[in-house]
Order: sequence, then C-alpha cells, then structure tokens
Amino acid sequence: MISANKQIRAARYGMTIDVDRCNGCGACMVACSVENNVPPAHEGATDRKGLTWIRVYKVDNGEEYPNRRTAFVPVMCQHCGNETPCVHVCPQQAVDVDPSTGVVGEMPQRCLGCRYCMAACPYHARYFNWWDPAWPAGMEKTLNPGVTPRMRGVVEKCNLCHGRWHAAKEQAAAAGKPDTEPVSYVPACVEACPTGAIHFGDLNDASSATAKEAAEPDSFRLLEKLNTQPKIYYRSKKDWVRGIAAAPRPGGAGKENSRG
Amino acid sequence: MASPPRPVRAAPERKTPVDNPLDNMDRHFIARGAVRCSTPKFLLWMAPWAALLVFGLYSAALCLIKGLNQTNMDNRFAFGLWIFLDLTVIALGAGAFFTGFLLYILKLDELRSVINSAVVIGLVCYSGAVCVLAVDVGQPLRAWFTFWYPNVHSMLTEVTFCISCYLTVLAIEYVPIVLRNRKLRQVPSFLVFEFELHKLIYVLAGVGTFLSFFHQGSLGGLYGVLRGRPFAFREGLAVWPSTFFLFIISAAAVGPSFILLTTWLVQKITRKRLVRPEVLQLLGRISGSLLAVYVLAKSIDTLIWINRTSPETGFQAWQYYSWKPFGTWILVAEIGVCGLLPALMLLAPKLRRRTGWLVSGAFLACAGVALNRFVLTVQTLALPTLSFDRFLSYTPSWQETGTFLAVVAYGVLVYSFSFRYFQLFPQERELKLEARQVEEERELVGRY
Amino acid sequence: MTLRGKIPFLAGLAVALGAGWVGFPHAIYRSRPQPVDFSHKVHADKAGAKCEDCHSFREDGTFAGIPTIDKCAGCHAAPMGTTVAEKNFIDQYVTPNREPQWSAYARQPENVSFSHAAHVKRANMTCESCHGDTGTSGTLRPYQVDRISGYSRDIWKVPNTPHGMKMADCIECHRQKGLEHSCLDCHK
Amino acid sequence: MKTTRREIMLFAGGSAVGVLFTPAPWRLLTDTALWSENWPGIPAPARGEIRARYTNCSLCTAGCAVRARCVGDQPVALSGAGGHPLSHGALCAFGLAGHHLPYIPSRVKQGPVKEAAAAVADGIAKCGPAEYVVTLDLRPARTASWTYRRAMAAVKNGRYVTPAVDSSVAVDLSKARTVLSFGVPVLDGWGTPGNAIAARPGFRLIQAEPIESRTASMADQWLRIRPGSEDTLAQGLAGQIAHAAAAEGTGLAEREIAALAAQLEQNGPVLVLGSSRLESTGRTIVSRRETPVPAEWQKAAPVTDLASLPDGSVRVLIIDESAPGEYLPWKAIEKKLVADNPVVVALAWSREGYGRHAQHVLPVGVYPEVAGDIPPAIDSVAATFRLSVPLVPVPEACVKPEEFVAAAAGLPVTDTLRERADAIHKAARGTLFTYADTKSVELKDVKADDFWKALNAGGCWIDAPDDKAPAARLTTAVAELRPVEESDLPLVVVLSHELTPGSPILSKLYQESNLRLGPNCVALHPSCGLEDGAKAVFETLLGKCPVAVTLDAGIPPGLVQVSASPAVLDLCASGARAKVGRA
Amino acid sequence: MLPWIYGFHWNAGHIIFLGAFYSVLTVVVVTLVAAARRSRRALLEHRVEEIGWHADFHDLPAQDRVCRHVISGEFQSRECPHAFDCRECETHAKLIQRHPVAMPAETEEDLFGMAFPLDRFYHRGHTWAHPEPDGTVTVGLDELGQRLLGTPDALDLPQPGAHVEANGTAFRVHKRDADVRVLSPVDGEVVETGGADRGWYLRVRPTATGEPAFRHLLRGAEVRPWLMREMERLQLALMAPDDAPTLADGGVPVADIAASYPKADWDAVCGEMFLEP
Repeated sequence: MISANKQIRAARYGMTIDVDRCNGCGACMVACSVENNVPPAHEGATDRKGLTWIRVYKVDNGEEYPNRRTAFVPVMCQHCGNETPCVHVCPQQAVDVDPSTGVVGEMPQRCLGCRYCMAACPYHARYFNWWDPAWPAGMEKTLNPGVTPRMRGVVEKCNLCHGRWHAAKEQAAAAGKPDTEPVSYVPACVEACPTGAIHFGDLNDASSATAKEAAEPDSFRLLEKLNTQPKIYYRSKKDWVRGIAAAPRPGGAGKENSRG
Repeated sequence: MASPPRPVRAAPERKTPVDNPLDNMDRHFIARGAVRCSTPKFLLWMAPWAALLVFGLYSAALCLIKGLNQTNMDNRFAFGLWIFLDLTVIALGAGAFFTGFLLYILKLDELRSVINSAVVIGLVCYSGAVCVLAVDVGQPLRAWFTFWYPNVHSMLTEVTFCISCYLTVLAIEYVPIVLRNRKLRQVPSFLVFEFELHKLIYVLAGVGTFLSFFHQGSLGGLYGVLRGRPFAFREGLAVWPSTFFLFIISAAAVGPSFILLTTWLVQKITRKRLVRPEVLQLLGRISGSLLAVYVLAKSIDTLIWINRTSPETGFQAWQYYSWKPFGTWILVAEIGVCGLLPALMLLAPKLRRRTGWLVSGAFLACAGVALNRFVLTVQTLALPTLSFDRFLSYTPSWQETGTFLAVVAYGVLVYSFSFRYFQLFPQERELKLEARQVEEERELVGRY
Repeated sequence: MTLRGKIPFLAGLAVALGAGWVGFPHAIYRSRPQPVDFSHKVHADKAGAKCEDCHSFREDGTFAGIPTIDKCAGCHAAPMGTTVAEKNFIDQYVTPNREPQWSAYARQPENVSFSHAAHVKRANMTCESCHGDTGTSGTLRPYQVDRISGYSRDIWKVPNTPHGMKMADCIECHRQKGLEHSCLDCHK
Repeated sequence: MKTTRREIMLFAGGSAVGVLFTPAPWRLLTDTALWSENWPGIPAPARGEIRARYTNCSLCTAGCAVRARCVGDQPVALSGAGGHPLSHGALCAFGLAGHHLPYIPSRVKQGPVKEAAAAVADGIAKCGPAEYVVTLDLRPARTASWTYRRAMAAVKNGRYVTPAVDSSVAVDLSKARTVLSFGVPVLDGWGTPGNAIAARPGFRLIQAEPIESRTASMADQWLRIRPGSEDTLAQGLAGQIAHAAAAEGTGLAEREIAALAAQLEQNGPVLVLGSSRLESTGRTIVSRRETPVPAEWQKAAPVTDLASLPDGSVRVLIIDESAPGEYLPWKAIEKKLVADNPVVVALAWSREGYGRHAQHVLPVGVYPEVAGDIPPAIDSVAATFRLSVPLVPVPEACVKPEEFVAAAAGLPVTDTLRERADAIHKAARGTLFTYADTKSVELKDVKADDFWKALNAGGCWIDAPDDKAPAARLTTAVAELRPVEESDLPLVVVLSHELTPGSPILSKLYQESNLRLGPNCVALHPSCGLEDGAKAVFETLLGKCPVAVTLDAGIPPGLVQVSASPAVLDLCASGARAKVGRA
Repeated sequence: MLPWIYGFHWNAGHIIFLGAFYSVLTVVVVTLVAAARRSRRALLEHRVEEIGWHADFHDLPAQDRVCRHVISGEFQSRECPHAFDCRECETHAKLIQRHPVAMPAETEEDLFGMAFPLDRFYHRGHTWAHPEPDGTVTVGLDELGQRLLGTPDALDLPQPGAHVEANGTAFRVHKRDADVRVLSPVDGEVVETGGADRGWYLRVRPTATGEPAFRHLLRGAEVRPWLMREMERLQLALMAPDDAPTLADGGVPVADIAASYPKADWDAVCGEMFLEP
C-alpha cells in the first residue's frame, strides 16, 4: 500500500448501475473480457473456476408466478473505499487503492497466488487463474496491447479499465491537457451496455451525473452494513431489488434463487 | 535392592541363534541398550509410508507443474483442505513450543522425558505445513516477495515470517538430538557442539515461545480479520481479533494432548515403556486446565459474536446455521463434546489415572481443535455473503488428498527414523531396567 | 584448527567468490548483435538529426519508438555515404523494403505502461536522462538479454546514467515528484 | 597427496559460504520470479498505432454500426458506433466479440472447391425435367441474394429458396403505445436491439410466454401461458373464442384476458408480434420499399418457399451459409433431395451448420473478413443499404459464395455491391449517414464515388421516410407459434434465442457463468430429477443429441428450454415434445 | 524488508514488525555463533574427554548416577552432582573428615570368588589405580571387569607419553560385538603399556600425588557394598530382553561371562557396567 499523496486532488471513480435497465444480455461481460485480455474458458472451467471480471447474476424475488420477478445484477469489484478488505490482507502489497482515483488496483506480477484476498472479498469479485491463459490459434492477434495478459496462478479483478485510463492520460499529456480532469474515459462495460444501464464518473465531483445518480433515493450499495463503502452504486425502483443488497435470505430460498 | 545378589555362574548350554547378517546391520547407530527391532522389520514398517509419500509427492508435483486446476478449489472456495491441514497440524505441533516453554522457562523438569519427542513432532508438523503452503500458492517462485515486500498489516505476512523463523528454530533444536546419535557423537567436534548448544537451548526455547505465540495467534487472526466474512469476523484488542488469542490458548491446550497421544501410540506400537505414566498424566493435567480456559473464552467470544459482532454487519448469527449440513450441532460438538468434556476428563485426577480416559480425553481435545479449524476455514467459505449467491460445497480432489497424505507419511517416516536412531525418550533405558527388576522379583517370588 | 586444515575451506570460498562475481554476471546474459551497425553519432553530426526527427510521436500521442524502414528509405533510397555498412543496409533492407529486427535496449516489459508523452511532453525530460549517451554513440552496443528473465541488461544499468531501468529507478524519481500513487500508475 | 572426505566437505562448505556472498543466488531468485511474469504460453499483444475503423456488423440483419479499435489494421475491440439513427450505438454480446470469428476452433479452413464446382456443373447438366437446381439463401434481400436469383433464373430449372422471411414488411416500434408479443424476444436481440431499446419508453410491453425470458422479465406485464397456447390466447383476444375457453387453454384467469382485451382496446396503437391472428393498429406494421437495384437485375428468379418444392426433386443444392440467418431443419431439406446422389454444397465458415450434412463443404470468409451488404432489419421502416467491410484479410482457401454460384450459372462476375450502390445513388433518395463524423447528408448532394467511399469507410444509406407506405401484416412470424405436437414425450420445448456459433469468449456468458444457455444446453426445473451440470440426452420424435443440464427455478416443470444451435434445430422447434434422460 | 526496498515505509507497523523480526534473527544467530565459539574453545582446550564423560554421565540412568555415600548407606538417596569426581565435592570432603573410610583387616575382598585387593583404589568404571613405589600408578581392570570382557578380541592402548585424565578414556577394549571404552581412574601421563597378561594395562605418571589425587576413587570398606550393587546391576543387565533371568545362584563366576551369555545384548551389558550409555 502506498501512502496517500497530498498534492493531488483525490478523485473517487465510481459507477451507478440501473438494475431496472439491465436485460442481462451479457454485453458488458464480453466487452470486459475483450478489453482486458481475459482468456476464453478452459474446457475444465465452470462458473466457479471461470474468469469474469464483471459477472451478471440473474436474481429473482423468490416468489412464484404470478408474483415471480427476476432482475439482472452485474457485479464487479466494488472498489471499497473504507478498510478495503482485500488490501489489508495481501501479504505482499500486490493490492492497493490509488488515492488519486480511489480505484482498487491489483498487480498480477506481484501476486503470489495465495488467494487470501479472495477469501476476504465479500462480493466474490476476485478471480484466480486456475489455468494457463490460452487463446485459439491466431486469436492472440486480437489482444489489447493496453493490458498485459496474466499468467496462471495469480488473482485478477476489475480495475475500472486501467488500460483505458492510461491511454486517456497519455492523450491528455500529449495534448498538454491537465491529467484526466474530469474523467475522460469510460470502462468497456459502460461503453458496451446497449441499454445504457451503467454510468461511470467521479463521485467526488458533485456536478458529475454519476455523483448525482448515486445520491438518488433509489440508489443502494451491496452489503452496505459491512461498511466497506463500495464505489459501485446500484439503482432500482423496485423494493425487492433494493432488498438484495442485504444479507442472504436464510433457509433454502437462497439455494436456487440464482442462475448467473 | 530387594533381592540379595547371587553369584554369576555358567548357565546351562544353549545354542546361539544363527547371526543373520541383515539383522541389526545398523546396530552401531542405535543407542546402546535401547532395544530396537531388526533392520528388515524396520524397513518393512517404513516401506508403505515411503510408498504413500511418493504418491503424495507425485500429486504435489502435478499441482506445481500443471497448476492448481488439479485441485477442486475454486474462486469461492479459494482455500481448501490444505489450509485446514496447515491450521490443524500447526495447532497440534504447538506441543513443541509449549513443552519447551514449560521445561526450559518454567523449569517443569518432569517434561524432560518428552521434550525430544515434542521437538521432532513440532519439526514434522511445521515443515509439513510449510511444504504444503508452497504447493498451495499459485506462484511459488514468488514466495520470497512476502519477505521482500511485506505488507505488515496482513496476518498472512505475520504467519509467514513467524512460521519460517520458528521452523529454523526447531531445526536448530533438532540438531542436538541428531548429534547425540551414538555414531555421530564419536566425532569430537559434534560431541562438543551438541554439548555447548544444549547449554544454550533455553534461549532458543524462549525465542520459539515468542514466535509461536504470535503465529498461532496470527493463524487465528487470518480469519478473524475478514470483515467481509461476518461468519469469521471477530472484534478484538488493537490489531488482533479475538480469534488471535483463542488460537493461542487452544494450541497451547492441545499441544500437550497431542504429545500425550503420540507418546501413548508409540508405546503401543513398540510395546515399550518410554515415559513414566506420571508424565503423561502431567501433560493431561496441563492440557485439561488450558482447555478449560479455552472453552470459557470461546464461549464468551461466541456469545459476543452472536449478539453483537455479527448483527452489526447485518447478518443474524442463526442464519449461518440454517445452511445444512452446518447446523448448530457444530457449535455443540466444538465447544461441548470436544471442548468441555475432554477438559473435565483431563482435569479429574481419578479419570486421568486411567490410561483409557486420559488418552480419549486427549484425543477429543485434538479433535475439537481440528473441528474448530475446519469450521473457520471451510464453513466460512461455504457460506454465501451476497443475498443472491449460493451456498457451496467442496470435496478435495485426489491430488489434494494425496498431498495431504504426503505430509502424514513424511511425518511418520521422520518420526520413526528419529525414534530408531536418536534418543527421543531419555527415560527409555532406565524404564527397561526397572521393568527387568520387577520381572526378576516376580520370578523370584515364583521360585521361593 | 590449523591453517593447513583451513586450506580446502578457503579454496572453496575463493572458487565460489570467483565464480559468483566474475563468471556468473557473464554467464547470465545472452548477447545478440544488432542487425545493422547504426551510428547515432553520424546521423546527429552529418544529418544534424535530432532524436525526435526519427523517434517521433504519433497523432494520438503514443510514441512510435524505433522508426520503420520507410523512414530510413526517405534518405537512404540510394547510398549517401561510401561505407560498406550503409551499402549492406540498403541492399538487405531498404531495397527489399524489409524491416530490420532491431533489439531495443530500452524496451519496457510487457506489464509496464510507459508513456513517453507524459515524460517528454509534460515533464519535459530530456532523452539523455533515461537513454544516456545513446544519441551520440558511434555504434550500437550488442543487445544483452538475461537468459532467464528475458529482460535487457539495461534494466540493471543504462550506460552513462546514474540509473538503470528497474522499477526502483522509476520510483525514485516519482517519489521526489510526489507522483507515486499505486502500482497501476505504471503497470498495465 | 590424496584428498580425504573431510577435505571435500570443507571445500563444499567453503564454496557454500562463498556463494552466499556473491550476487548469483539472489540474482537467480529475482530472475526466476521475473521469468514467471512472462513464462512460455503467455502471449505478448502486438504493439502499434491505435486507429479506429468503421463497419457494420453482419452477424444478423440488425447490421449494427460498429467502431473497431485497431492496432495497425488488426481490430482488437469492437463497439457500437454512436449516433446511428437505427442501431443507436448499441452492439450485442455477440457483435462485441465479432472480430474473434475468424479464429474460432470450428472454422472451416479447407474445402474441395474444384470438385464441388465440377459436381455442381455435372449435376446441372444431369438435371432432369422434374428436377431442380436450388440455391438456398439463409439471408435474403442481400445484393448477393440478387445474384443468386439471377443465377437461378439463368440455369434450367433453377430455384431460389429462402426461409420464409418477408423483407417488404417492417415494424414501426416508435408508433406503438402497446406491444403485445407472443414469445418474440423484443428486448433480447429481435430486430435492431438499439432501436428496440430506444423505443422502449414509448410503449407498454405485454409478453405472453410460458417462461420468464429476458424480454418477459423486462416487460411491463408477463403472461405466463401454457406452451403452445399462444394462438388460443390470440383467438380469445380477437373474440374468436370465448374468454373462458381462452383461459382454459392458456391457463390464465378469465378476467386477466378480459382486462388484457380491454387494455388493447383503450391503449392503442397496438403492435402485435408473433401472431397474425390479431390485427396490429395504427400503422405499426407497414410495407417497406425495396432498396433500389440495377434495372438489369430485375429478370431474376422469384423467391420460392422450400415447402412448395415437391419431395425428392432437388438435384443440385447450394447452400449459402456465409451470412447467419434463420436455420431450416435439415430433415425438411433432406426430403426434397433426389434419391440418387444429389449434389449438396454448403458454403460455410463453421462446421456446426449444414456442413454436418453436405458432401461438399467449402470455406468462406466470415465477418469481418468479407465485404457484403446487410438487408434492412424488420424494425427498420426505411429501406437501408450498409456494407460490412473487410477489416482483416480473408484466408486464400476461402471462396466467394456469390462468385461460386455465378460461375456455376455462367454469369459474369461483377462488383455487384458497387453496381447496387450506384443504383441507389441514381435513385437519389434518402440520406447518407457516416460513422466517423456521425453526420447525415442528403444523398443527392453526394457524388457517386464519395457515396461508395463513404459506405466503405463506415456509412449507411437510409431511405427517405415514406408516409404513404400502406399498413401491412406480418404473416411470416406465424412460424413462431406452433401448437404443441401430440406425442407421449413428457416435456414441451421452448427455444431460447441464442446465436451460435460465436466467439470462444462467449464462454463467459454460459460456461463461466450461467447467464445464458450454452450451445447444446437445456434448462429444466430443479424438480426434474437431474442434477445441475449433468450430461444428458435430449430426445425428440426426430432424434436425439447429447446436452448438458442446467437447473433453473424459472423454468416451469414440464418445460425444457433449449438453446437453438443447429444440432438442436434439426430436432425440434418451439412447441415440440421432448424428453431429457440421463446419458 | 529494508528501508531502501520498495514498499518500506517509516511507520509504526513496519518498525515494530521488522524490528521484532530482526531481533529474533539476531538472537538465533548469536546463539549459534556462541555455541560454535564455545565448542571451538573446548576443542582447543582438549576438553573433549571431559565433555564426553559429562555427556555420558548425563545419559546414565538415575540409579547409576548415585553418590558413593548412598552406596555406603550414609545417604538415603543422592545424585552425584560432580559426575563422580569427588575431588571437587565439598559434601564428600566433609563426610570423610567426619568419619574416614574404614580399612578392613583383610588385604582383599573376596566376592563370589573374585579377588579385589584393597591395596588399591577402585573406579566405578571397574578400573583400579595402584600407586607403585616408583611414584607411578598402574591402572588395570578389576576382577569383575576382567571377567566381563574375558580375553579381549582387541585392545587399543594409548601410546606412552599420551595423557589420560580421570573419568576420561584410558583405553578401549573390543570383545565380540561390544566396543568398550574404559575410564581412567587418574590424571597423568602414560609411561608404559601393559596388557591382560601383565595384570595391568597402563603405567601412568600421575599429575598429582598423595591421597587427594585418589579422593574420587573407592577404597577399603566402600568396595564391598559397591560390588554388591554392581553384581545386581550386572544381573539386571544380563537378563535377556525377552525371557527370565539366566543367572543361577551359588558357585563361582566363570572366567569369561561373555562367552556363556550368548543371548544377552553384550554390547548393552558392557555399556551398562562400564558406564558408557
């Protein structure tokens, strides 16, 4: 962890995700994988051993027809702002919070692969490379040079498309503009979402649309009571959807109430 | 001094047994007067364990070469059998430091007769745990990063540092035991070094105690700090959650029990008296009293957790136990059956004097701590945190199990070897002679 | 123990030290000659070329790095000098329009996101501060690469600079400038 | 002097100590760790200049506008090109990974081109009086389709067959205030996704469907009807049967149907999708002008429906599978072939379609390797012309379907796309929208060459709005609803609309998560007795194929949701009876 | 790890944590070095024999470590704190001052037909030291020792001029599978070596002369109880691990006990009797 730096005006990059707009098409997941050079699944991979920096869960209200309702909830690293669970547990400072953006970054080349951070993350937003990354012959040509592929045996997760952030910063520098002020890029999932359900911006910049939306009464965060202060806000007009932010429903209900 | 001495006279002629060259070819490495089985018999005993070890090493190699996809761990079950093994084995190995502490620091001299055995057990447990950890990480080549770029806020860093240091200490404590070997001690420099090192052993014992207290604790802290896992999260003092202290006590409690258990086992297997029953009872008493303290602390901690810690994070404690098979029975088993019960068994002098009770008490104590470690590792990871997430189950793959077995086999091999060639139980020869005295008296009584 | 008894020990010591300090540093690197004997000096003096004339930025602000063959062809379509090296260069690369397989000393590892724009345009750093006197070198050093890690020798030490191109060297400067925030500042 | 063991030990000890005081061991530690950063098998992405190129996605008729981020010329990421009047910058999951298609494992790489050509020629020569030479075009109304029609007109007994899709009728979502959909995935890939989403706030969506599909979950009202009872519901609403009867048939409450009927009365205009029994109102379905074609193309073969061909009559069959479209079950095609060795040529880029059946499989270019136009989508009121332009080179081995068919019919090979572009330009209607600058200009203000350039640099011609376009009916969509077939098989099939094959990266959606149904996967209610992820056999009256089971409480008992891969489509359609048993 | 390594920060966490780590390392290293230096000194000071004996003594069963005054019945129980070197034992000094060891009338103890002349001093390792007129001291095995070893298979005696010390190795005897080191009763320099045939093994010029030099050895009335006790130990030692005692009672011990107890673990027996665990 690197000591916060006083000179810079700290930004807080964050997102708002309108659950009511999400139709679960999965465009965000694909765009994310393409952008961040996440390899396709090894034939042995399952939904428990896969690599999906952002994962869309299909959630229902546990009722039966005609009251049954489902919604789709994209979950990526929530970029916790307070006592970030994964940062404090990493034995070798491979995880840190960038004080200038609030982004929780993870450094695969520093990672030992102990997976302690995965145990620590309440959102299961961290993924482990169980296999060597492999692309079908020729497909490695389509890799994004802005992001380095990870090796087997390390943990990886969403970093709000740092490759794009670097590109934006470089362009700003080349154009002699101030360093990415205001946020001058969007993560791949935001760009890809066909329904425009995801918005990205600086939560510290009260004028930004994201900050305004985050402040809306219908916005909520997952497992708020853990006091991890995520920077990913969800929005929904439906009460039962806002209910999913709470702890698991006890009893069998949880068993089959998710496919996704 | 009971029987009057009788003169020595020629015994009736009996034919000498044909000397099998294979028998006791290693006699000169075995302590004089210590009765050990013949070499072939010994090899016969070692062979299956060696085979098991080879199999285990093969599965470990698979995990290292092909990667952790060989295991059944996954993104949700990031930790599996191996971490459970590490936590348990290290708790059981705590006997090494705690006995050392009692003997060298608190001068509880009766324990001298088990200290060597304790050291070997400790060495086996810790080295085994470290090896498994090396397989468990995805990038063993980067293991040294933890030392080079330590994040001092991470419990895992504390664990890594303490365990590796303590392993060194144990290795050094093991040296005198080795150098005392009959053959080695004939080398003057070895003899002298052993003698001088032994004089300073209490320093190492002190260091070992310090280290052990910390890493046993930080192993507990490992889970106690996970605020993202309300099932495991605990409040505590300063940077240390309550599990930190619970682990220390429980380890100290169960360590002696495990030594008791192993010693008893070795006596059973070798059909020898190795230590005086009083020593075992003493171990039992120590274990029992600490276990009692642990059970008390654990109960208080659990109550606080149920009534404050967990609800504050938005999780009602009873929910955790609504996911089968992890019902409340697990609490009962952990604190009652495998906590309070053995504590009482070991504390009651009457029961303690009966080997059966003593041993089963010790066994229950060990089982209890193992269960505690299991709950903290496996149950914690099995429980969902997100409301729309699933309760998961996990069964280790054969590669994982193999690696696990490798540690067991390795332990048995090292211990058997040490038992054969080094003096793990200084009282052994003494007890042998005593036994003969008794035997002879019986014989005399028979005669007159 | 007598000195005589110590001799084998000392011998071992000496051998190890020798091997470790003298032999190893050579053995660890594989050396590869550059495809063309290029002289920055000549280009700087004769053609009066500045670094950025050949090592230019693209419109999007990214750095082009080592120029492509057509850039060379711009001047060297026909021999300008009389050197054999130039003639060979033209015959082997310019005429068949084939890219020389340069081995870049300063090529950053895959996981580093280094922005020349940020350092040259914003921070106004000179090329020399990282690349030393490469710009005035009469000939190209053979490219030395670590046999195991596959990284250029220059990460350890760039000739005629106080620095190498190891992370520590970047950090040092970033610390002074108060620009050290997180790993992903510079890593991708 | 001989060396003693002691001396050797000392020497070893000395060197051991010495090594620790050299850089060697520490450097080896560092280097091995660095090695683990880029050990063998980790590809290094190519570096180079980042550029943007534009094209249109040709994976479906939506033809969404695409902005490709390229390193040099190689696209590394696709995204929707913003500001597009039809696709509104949206791109679906499949389109986003379209640039992976050239590298998919199931790609057809080689094929017997000469043999196939010879066989076709031979077949045409042998073609008897009551036998036909057929070109099957999975995506009609393309420029290539016109070539096929002309080719089939040129050969004796030539027939041009397409799946029943009526390209002269369009749906106008923007006009509708209520949309009643009988299982049509309105919000999940139907028409032009961007357009549907843009129009969504304007209408109330009522989804009548046996399972809660994505569309159903997004709908304002979801009517969970019995599978195959769509038509019953439609009849009920149309007043052709009593509400009671409809309720009886659909499993809905009688008052629900009454309320719905009332709603349709009050809340018009109403757009009905998936049933032609109910009248759509208020010009929500209109007829659409044809995209202009050169006059000389008009002497082309008519569009024939496969069903109208007599069984055992097709001597030569050329299937153009290069552009994914509606898949016709092989069984239906097979019975049209002549008994004695018919010639079947599949022009395909994936082995998973008709390539499994045809005796000649020829490799063809795939998006984004080849140039081609995309016919207007069903929800595009105006005619359109947009090109999918090559972003990466096509492998040598590939044939151009258009040229193959033309050659077979002896037509001259010309640049048909250009010809058509010129024809459109001659018509001088509508506007040209260019992606790079998101500008629209009147076509009449654009020179022919610039028009052509613009189309190739990423542009789209959109016909002028036609107010006099008459209201029309969607007849073809009736295919959507079939009554449940009679058989003793326990389950009723509900097809899920997944597009396969796609990029391997789509594994994120079905293998590495359970968001979508993977190829050859079936979803069943947890009470089905099989366990999640179990290998099973999917069986219908037509045959069986191996599948993987996913358990989903969202699927009512008695239903089985199947992902529509060709292998499955050969066996069943929605409403078919099926059985899923252990493998 | 170190202040100049990336990731280090001068904050409480790092200082405390790494501080502890480095102190632990230091302690461990210092301990090892100390042990090494001490042992080096010991080697240089030729204290190997002494240390060897102390190590052995430490390994002896408690009942073998008892003080001579327990044997003589003056104490109930006492473990010798000086590894059988009574020369430095105040208790012993006091006791013999109070009532010195009685010298019986006869000139030799006869025990089961074994002769133990009382003109000499006995070491508990079954050697005796006999002061010769010429001021030298002859060292030999006592009768029981003789009979235990019988005629040795091999014998390695120190070269004349070599230095032997009390409780150090005098010479080694090989007998069947046993390899026994025999403890020297006195300090001194070997002047001549003998053998079983000559009745003594070493002739030693003692470093100290007079009574105090032999204070640690048994004499006179002490010999008998000690021997009784030794017989008992022998008896126990001779019991084969598996079966009943093989000692019949009465009669005279055979010349070579070793030969007649094939089943006994002879090595162990000798170890027991010659105080070499």
